[in-house]
Amino acid sequence: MGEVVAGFGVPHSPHIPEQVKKQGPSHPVVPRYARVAEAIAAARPDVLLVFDCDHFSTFFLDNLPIFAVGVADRTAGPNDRTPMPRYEVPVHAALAAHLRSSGVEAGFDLALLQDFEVDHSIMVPLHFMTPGMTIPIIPIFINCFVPPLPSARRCYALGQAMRAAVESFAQPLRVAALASGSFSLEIGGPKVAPGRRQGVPDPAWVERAAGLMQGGKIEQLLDEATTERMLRAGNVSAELLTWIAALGVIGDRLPEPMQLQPAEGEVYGIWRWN
Amino acid sequence: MGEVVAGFGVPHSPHIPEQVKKQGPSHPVVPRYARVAEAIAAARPDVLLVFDCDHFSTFFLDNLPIFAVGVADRTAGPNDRTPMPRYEVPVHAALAAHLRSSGVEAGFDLALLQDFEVDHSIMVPLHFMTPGMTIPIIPIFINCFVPPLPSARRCYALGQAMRAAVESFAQPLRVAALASGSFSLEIGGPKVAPGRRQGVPDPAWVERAAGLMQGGKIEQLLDEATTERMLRAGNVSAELLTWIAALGVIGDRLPEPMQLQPAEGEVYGIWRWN
Amino acid sequence: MSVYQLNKLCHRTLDDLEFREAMKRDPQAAIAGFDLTAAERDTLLAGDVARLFEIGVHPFLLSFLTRYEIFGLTTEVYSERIRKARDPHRSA
Amino acid sequence: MSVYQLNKLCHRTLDDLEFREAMKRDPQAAIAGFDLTAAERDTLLAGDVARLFEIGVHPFLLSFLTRYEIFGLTTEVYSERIRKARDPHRSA
Ligand SMILES: [Fe+3]
Ligand SMILES: [Fe+3]
Repeated sequence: MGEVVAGFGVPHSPHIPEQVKKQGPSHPVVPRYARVAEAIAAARPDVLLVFDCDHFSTFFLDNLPIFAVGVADRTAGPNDRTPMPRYEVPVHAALAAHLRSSGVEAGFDLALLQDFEVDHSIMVPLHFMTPGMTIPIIPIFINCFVPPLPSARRCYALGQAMRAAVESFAQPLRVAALASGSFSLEIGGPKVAPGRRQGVPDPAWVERAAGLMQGGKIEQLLDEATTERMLRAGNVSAELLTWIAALGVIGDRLPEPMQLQPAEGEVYGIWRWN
Repeated sequence: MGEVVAGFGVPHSPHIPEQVKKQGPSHPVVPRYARVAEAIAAARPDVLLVFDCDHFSTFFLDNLPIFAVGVADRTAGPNDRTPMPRYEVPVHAALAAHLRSSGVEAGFDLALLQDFEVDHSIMVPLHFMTPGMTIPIIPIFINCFVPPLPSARRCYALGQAMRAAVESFAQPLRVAALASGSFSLEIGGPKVAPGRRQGVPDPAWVERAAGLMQGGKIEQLLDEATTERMLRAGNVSAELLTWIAALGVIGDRLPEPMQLQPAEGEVYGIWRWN
Repeated sequence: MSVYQLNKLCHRTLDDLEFREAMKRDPQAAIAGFDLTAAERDTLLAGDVARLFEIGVHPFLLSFLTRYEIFGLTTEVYSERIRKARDPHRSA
Repeated sequence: MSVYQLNKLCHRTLDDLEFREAMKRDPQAAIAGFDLTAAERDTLLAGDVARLFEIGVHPFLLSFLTRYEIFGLTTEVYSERIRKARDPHRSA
């Protein structure tokens, strides 16, 4: 019987590893990631379920799944030319296969991914938080970039199905969920900042969405986080769906006080109970 | 407002085009396909929704969807070295995109397929029935080969969602569903016939499943067509799921008397009402 | 399929170093291998990213062009142009 | 991942004519490029299709080996061997 023991959420800007390399530990993201890293270490997970939006790196528009599960013994990355170290990371193939089978049985049409690498959206968080790369991961991909997107409610239900599958797994594994994504970010679209290639169009939505999580108001969050609303906060802001899926795994527990950077569109969250 | 006007189901043995080329119109499959071809012509469809199981030709195990919709202006095939003419066939991209969006909104996690060719399972039926390749198709792929498979009930519900999407499409298109697959067939597995690479392990299941369709007993069919039951009829016998999805499009109408070849594991079906 | 081709072209600019160099050296020759309409080709060569966005090129992919300053798209030029595009998801 | 590699090897036998010829000419050399365990390599070279099926190679893909009579797998040999495999879905 597997057990979900904690949940986490972080952003994943691809520029940060290089910036931190230059600037050192005085860079402001260092303590933010460190705080989550400590919580991950304290939770002692055997496996990290990583909810992720691929950035056209693992998948392209030729064959683009809505949801996919990585089922393999290991993966590597980043595969998108992000300037940072290249890592190999183990994947828990047996639990991954069980999560996928259970999900398909529960009516989630989860693509099977067996031969793949992952991009900065997984590797940047691991680089800062688990650089030893000793905790096996299971990447669960959600299409957050190419409408039609899955609804917030469906992503939450997927998380719930994954939790049930963890609990029906034969081995007594400690499993934590990790969401990776921004709440407000525009890349290359009309809402970029003047003179920039990106922008943070909607800091108020960052506070709103994080506030609903902070208050445990999940139903309200699922109502408000429509595709339309998320895309008003920026064209890659539906990365929030990774957090919503992780919340499905976590259930109605409340997070520790969240670290909010509304001006950067970013949030760091820790759910711990065990 | 699109309209579903008919439904059809056929098998797709890759050896048949070459056999018919040698033997000519006296080959027994010729009149079987011809009867369905006449019904297709009489239904005057503007678009054919083709429910198909890919045979590791369009997809491989690296990135294998449960369900996928082909959204493009055209496709071509066969892409699997089947000895037969190569064809290009138009795809109705606008309706395909609408079906996919509507399906995703209804909770079906349909992969987007934009750059693809198709194998004998689509091209053999079209070769015999619509060799002019003038009717645009929309391929809807179902994973029938690599367990976990989607349940019969979920495939039927997918068909129902596709029907609703046809009816909500802005243009007044006449749409027919075409299922492609065998009811009992083992390829390369323990149930092959002695001295052969394939076999038909379960002619009785062919009669049972076709009989339930003939009698309009869809609920009973959905109950009986478990993965376990279908795979007992042969390792590629879950191609029946393409028929079940097509039945979701067709609804509770009854077929014309079906052509059954239980010893070959095959059925030809025609649903016509308009 | 043309929009798919445009998206693919943008992606290749990130992913394929030889293609990226060809795009910098001689964009007209580099894009010849893609199945594009004449209008799409002109829009690309003009660096009209607002128009490319409006016909459906994904902005994340489009931004690869400015990352390597293809078609004269410095960050400033790119930003100024894309900010004028019609946005189906306007900020509140 | 090894079963994935075995499946891929079978698929390449259909799809890649040069590889297929190499498989006919010198199977041991041809399979060297795949990430297989020693046991998997031996099972392959022995044409033990029952065992390959039992460890999870997809039978549809496995049958490509006999289509081209790789590893001495004539249809008769293949059929005789595979019919002895443990079948999780026995006929009624
Ligand atoms: Fe991102
Ligand atoms: Fe087939």
